[in-house]
Amino acid sequence: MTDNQLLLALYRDMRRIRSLEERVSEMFVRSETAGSMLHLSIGEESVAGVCRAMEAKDSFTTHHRGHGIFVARGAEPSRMLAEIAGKANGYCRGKGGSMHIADMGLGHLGANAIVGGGIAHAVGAALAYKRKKQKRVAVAFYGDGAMQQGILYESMNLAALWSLPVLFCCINNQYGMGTRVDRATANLAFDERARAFGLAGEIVDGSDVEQVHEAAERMLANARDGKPGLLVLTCYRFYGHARMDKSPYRDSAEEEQGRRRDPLQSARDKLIARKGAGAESLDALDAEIAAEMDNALEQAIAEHLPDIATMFEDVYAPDQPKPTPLRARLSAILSEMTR
Amino acid sequence: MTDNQLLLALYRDMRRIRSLEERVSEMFVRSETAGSMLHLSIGEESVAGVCRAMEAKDSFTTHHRGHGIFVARGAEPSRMLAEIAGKANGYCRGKGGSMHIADMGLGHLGANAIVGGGIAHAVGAALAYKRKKQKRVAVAFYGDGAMQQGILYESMNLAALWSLPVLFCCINNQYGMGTRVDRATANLAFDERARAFGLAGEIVDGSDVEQVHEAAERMLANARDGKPGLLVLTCYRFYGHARMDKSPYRDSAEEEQGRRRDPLQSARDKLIARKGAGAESLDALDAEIAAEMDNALEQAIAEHLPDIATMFEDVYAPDQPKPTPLRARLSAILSEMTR
Amino acid sequence: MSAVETTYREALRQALIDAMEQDPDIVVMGEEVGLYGGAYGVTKGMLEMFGPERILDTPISEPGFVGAAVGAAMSGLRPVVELMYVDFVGLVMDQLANQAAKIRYMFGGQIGVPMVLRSQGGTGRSAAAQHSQSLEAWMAHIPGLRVAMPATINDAYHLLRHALTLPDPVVFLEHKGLYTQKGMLDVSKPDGPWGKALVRRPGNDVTIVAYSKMVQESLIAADMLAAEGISAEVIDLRTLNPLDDATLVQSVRRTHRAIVVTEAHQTGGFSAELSARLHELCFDHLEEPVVRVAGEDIPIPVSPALERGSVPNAQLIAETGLWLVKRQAPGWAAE
Amino acid sequence: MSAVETTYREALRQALIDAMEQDPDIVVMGEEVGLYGGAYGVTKGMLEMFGPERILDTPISEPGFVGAAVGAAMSGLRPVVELMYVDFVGLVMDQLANQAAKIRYMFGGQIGVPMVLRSQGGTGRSAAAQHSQSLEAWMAHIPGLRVAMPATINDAYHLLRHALTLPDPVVFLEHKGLYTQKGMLDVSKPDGPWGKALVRRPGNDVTIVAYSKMVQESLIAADMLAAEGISAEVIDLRTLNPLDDATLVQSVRRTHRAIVVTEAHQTGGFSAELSARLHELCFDHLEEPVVRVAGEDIPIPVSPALERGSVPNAQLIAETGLWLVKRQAPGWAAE
Ligand SMILES: Cc1ncc(C[n+]2csc(CCOP(=O)(O)OP(=O)(O)O)c2C)c(N)n1
Ligand SMILES: Cc1ncc(C[n+]2csc(CCOP(=O)(O)OP(=O)(O)O)c2C)c(N)n1
Ligand SMILES: [Mg+2]
Ligand SMILES: [Mg+2]
Repeated sequence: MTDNQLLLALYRDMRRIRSLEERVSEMFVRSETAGSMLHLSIGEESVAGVCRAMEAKDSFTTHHRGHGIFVARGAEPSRMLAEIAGKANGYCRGKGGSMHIADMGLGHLGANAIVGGGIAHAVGAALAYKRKKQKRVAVAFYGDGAMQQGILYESMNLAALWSLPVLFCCINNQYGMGTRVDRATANLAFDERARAFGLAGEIVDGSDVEQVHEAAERMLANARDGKPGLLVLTCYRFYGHARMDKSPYRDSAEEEQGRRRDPLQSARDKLIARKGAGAESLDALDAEIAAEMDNALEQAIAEHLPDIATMFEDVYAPDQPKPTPLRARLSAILSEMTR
Repeated sequence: MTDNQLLLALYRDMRRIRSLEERVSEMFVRSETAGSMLHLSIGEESVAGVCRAMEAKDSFTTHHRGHGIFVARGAEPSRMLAEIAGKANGYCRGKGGSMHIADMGLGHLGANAIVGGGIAHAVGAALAYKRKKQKRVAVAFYGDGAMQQGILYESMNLAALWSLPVLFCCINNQYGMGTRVDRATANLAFDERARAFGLAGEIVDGSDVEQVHEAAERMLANARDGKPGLLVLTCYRFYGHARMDKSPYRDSAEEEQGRRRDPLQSARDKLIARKGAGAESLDALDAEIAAEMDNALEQAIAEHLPDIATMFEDVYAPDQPKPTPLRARLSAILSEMTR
Repeated sequence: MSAVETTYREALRQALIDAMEQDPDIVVMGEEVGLYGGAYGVTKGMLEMFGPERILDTPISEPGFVGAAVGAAMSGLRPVVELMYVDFVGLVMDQLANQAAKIRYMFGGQIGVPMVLRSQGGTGRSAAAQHSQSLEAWMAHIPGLRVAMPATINDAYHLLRHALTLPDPVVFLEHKGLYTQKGMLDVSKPDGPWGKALVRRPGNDVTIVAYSKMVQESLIAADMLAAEGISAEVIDLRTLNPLDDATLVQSVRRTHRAIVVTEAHQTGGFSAELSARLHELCFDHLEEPVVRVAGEDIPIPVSPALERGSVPNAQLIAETGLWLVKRQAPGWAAE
Repeated sequence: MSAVETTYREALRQALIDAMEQDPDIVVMGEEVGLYGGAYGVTKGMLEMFGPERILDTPISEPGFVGAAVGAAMSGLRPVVELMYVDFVGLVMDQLANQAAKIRYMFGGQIGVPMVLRSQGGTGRSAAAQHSQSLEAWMAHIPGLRVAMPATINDAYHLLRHALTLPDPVVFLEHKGLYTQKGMLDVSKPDGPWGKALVRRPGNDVTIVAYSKMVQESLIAADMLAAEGISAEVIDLRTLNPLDDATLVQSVRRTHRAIVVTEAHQTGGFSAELSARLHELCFDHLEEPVVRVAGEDIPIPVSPALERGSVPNAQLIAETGLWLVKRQAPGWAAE
């Protein structure tokens, strides 16, 4: 693949992410989502650089802002949106929702609503791969806020100590909810933290997807050889923390500047400048993707909600003792009465 | 104070630590301790260098191996031993024991049986001092094993972010139970971890109490000015993890070499070489301390055990609702029966 | 001073402000309590009022900052820590249960840990399995921790004020479904003393015991039951520790029937403690067993109808009451 | 194969060895499980047998390595994690209750987390407040977690073997006071199926329900009661989840009286769940309320006599039984 072909592919990945997130937002406006805890990854599309550098057999865990990562790893948009809407055919049968999307088929070991909660799972997956002599890498995606969770450093130490095929990927979008990263962090050089724990550490410009891809490819190769690392993508969270947050804690000048760090726009500009693609063909691509996502949205909305009885399924494996529904318990107690 | 006077004082502190620990061991052999979870700090006596550099108003938290630190901070040996024996007049009324000795009067905010459990308390104490504009420092003492607990890094980040007067003091005795530090740690340069989190970091030779004292003085002064740091004392755990552990996981050659890193012996040699004290006067000092500790031991053993009813006290403050003893509850239920 | 209408959220906020004005040692700390004003807005505007020395935004380091609060509480401050969701308490149970709760005891009474850990739980926002739980049973099992769960606007204020005078650690659990509810607050008149359960509605045929949001569901259920000619007494527990079983016992010995309602999972929930105590202490006065109406023993699903179905509501409480008192089995009763 | 005499510790060790020989995906991980052989010696010699790829000594990073076990369990391994003391579970409740327990559910049934978390609790070693607790109530409250607490040597082996075949996470809680106890192990003959409570001693006058070490105290109490002419039935719960209330109910409907015994603090403990269920399901068959004999609601003190006094023993169980059945009040009964 030439550089331009790669960049075009990455552009497509990123456009699909943004396009999907716009549909999530629209679905919320149309009151079709399950709840309002919707965290959009607009501005962070260059994670596609990491995702494309991964191999098909690699796996990953994500955080509450993980839609984009999963799209770039091959998610079916309609099933994602269905899950976000709490529908029966969503990735998790309408049980998990936006913050718990997972798909074992695509190596998605799960989004997580606990900040830092999924990081150690990637380490454990890597442990399994190493033990089973599979040449797979597990990638833990998470935000800058999770850089302050202790479990991350326990995980890093374990990964380095055991030479595990894992890549820690921090999406530093400058904010953890309303807290700018420098208000939560004494030393912003996150790469130093990685090195102090015996890992490789690199910080890359998240508005430059090629840079992200290049670093990810290198670090994934190292990880595959048992040299884990931390890759930090510096980017900007374009919108509020969750869909309804209007970010009153930051000013519009900052936002404007932040949104100039647009990985999508910069990829587009480069493609045109490098004659990798014409503006019209990119417009056509965008339109094609928009149609795909519109379609997915309508499909998700048309899907049906889960049957209430399914609520008792999946607590344990199907062949195992199940939870007793409350009404069954009450019946057992109270029907005694009418003796 | 001249260098020699200081070293003599430190020698005395260290001898008192070792002498006390020997009595703990003896008390165990005499079956007079409450349980066998007794962690001796022999080999780590140079913590006295940190303790003596602290001011009277400074406070500290310790870990399960904290006897020595407390002795160097002014503990009454007989009350310590009484607590270790579970006696009524022990520092904690026989409720805490070896792993939970504390004394608010001497600024001892508590030993802790959870590895890493007390570290954040020192950070919180420092927060209180800062807010109350008291020029006090809180010192968190803990072992190399706790360097792998996530809460330490959360605590370091908080301390650095808030510029708190706290000193992290890691006693690296090379072992966490049977695990040598290099089997638990990917990168042994713990000072790098501190710096990566925005703190000062220094590693000093724990067999040289003067070096420990010098570094501690400097780092405590910085901490007092809101520049927290991590001071690592490299030393060797002379004996087993707990009193009964015979350390089958390490060989005697290693132990022999480790025990050559004896801060007490090296202080003694230096004192004699520098004419800070003669061998006889040191012997006399040792004998005086031995007598003090023998005395403390006999006193502790002679003390009485707590009254069983005291068990219901101190769960809550004295003026607050108390727990209902089980027998009182049973009485309330069963005496109804004899209606 | 007389009562004014306000919200649960505002009442909590007012309690914090009034307490902080009186006690300079109170500091508020937690994620987003300052600039953001609290994830649920309870601390809105307080950073401006009290400054960053007393309203501390923390990094996302729950064990670290709860641990720091413990140390601060031992050193002259009275921290109010906000844990954004009670679901995160799994990260801090060591600091809560092994440290805060036991320090006074382990240290032989030398010192206490006067801190308040505020958090919120419950369903109602399709926030899924890790943001919708009711985990009070964990804390209520640990000696040394007081646990308060206000159901009313007036209690939100007064229980929090009282918690902020106590010498021991208090876990103060709000409900995400109550913040916007309106009601009367009289800052000069608590609903009742700390540690006392209150009869929120008197009745004779059955006692319904609840706390937090389930008090409201129980009151609606009592209305429904009244329409069926059943007089239900509704008792609000208010605090789980101290636990006022005397008030419950008094009621149940009179009504001879009881339902205990919690949003938390039934198995191993605090409803079991209440049921056990009532049976132990009212056995000879009971016509029928005390019945628990509680959350299903399943993680909370995200899809709204499933989420709603996983926890009790007024209808279910009323149906249970009707069955218990009048032996009218509901439609879902198994033959 | 016939029964051989061994210890609880050895039975557990044998179970791990036998399971690992059959299932190459089992790995053991935790602090000191390898070179040291386990803090209580359960994994002694296993590093030599299975090598460092399957017996993993971990750093002191409980959340990290329990989290890693969760991920490994999702990726083809079957980890057995040793948490040295159940008292440390406060560090890992997020990984246990929010992650391991809920992953199958949140992900719509796509995958399970077949891991076993082994730990040990209880008093008896003057190990003080942070090393002597019985915290099973926390785990038993969480849907998705199976909880086993073996009382006998044979169960130590067979319940662990069974746990190591299950598709869902199991919390397997041993008792530090049982490790050196001797008894018979028959590797070819489980005491009974997983999830089934067992009558350890049949009787007619009162049912004593217990698990873990309290089964033994209950059996001694039953002897004492027999001397007083009271026939006590002792039931061993074995697993708290699944919870076999049917066996308990059957017994209590026959004996008409029950005592539930746990070492854990009484308030909010699992004894409350058992009491609630028995009352709910046996109400009309009970002569007297089900009574809980449980740990005091205080942290565990270090001084040996206080420590012993803080938890139930055979004497107290027997006294309670005597009072309950024969109305003979013990000396400590309040007038
Ligand atoms: C353990 C935990 N603490 C707090 C929260 C609440 N919370 C959700 S997202 C978030 C901010 C996370 O910031 P970051 O990690 O940078 O991710 P981003 O939202 O920027 O993608 C917080 C505090 C949580 N879900 N889990
Ligand atoms: C959270 C926790 N995990 C494990 C233990 C068991 N444990 C007690 S001491 C110890 C080793 C600690 O090593 P280190 O921190 O180096 O202190 P040292 O014993 O060397 O003084 C361990 C694993 C514990 N008490 N707490
Ligand atoms: Mg962020
Ligand atoms: Mg050590």
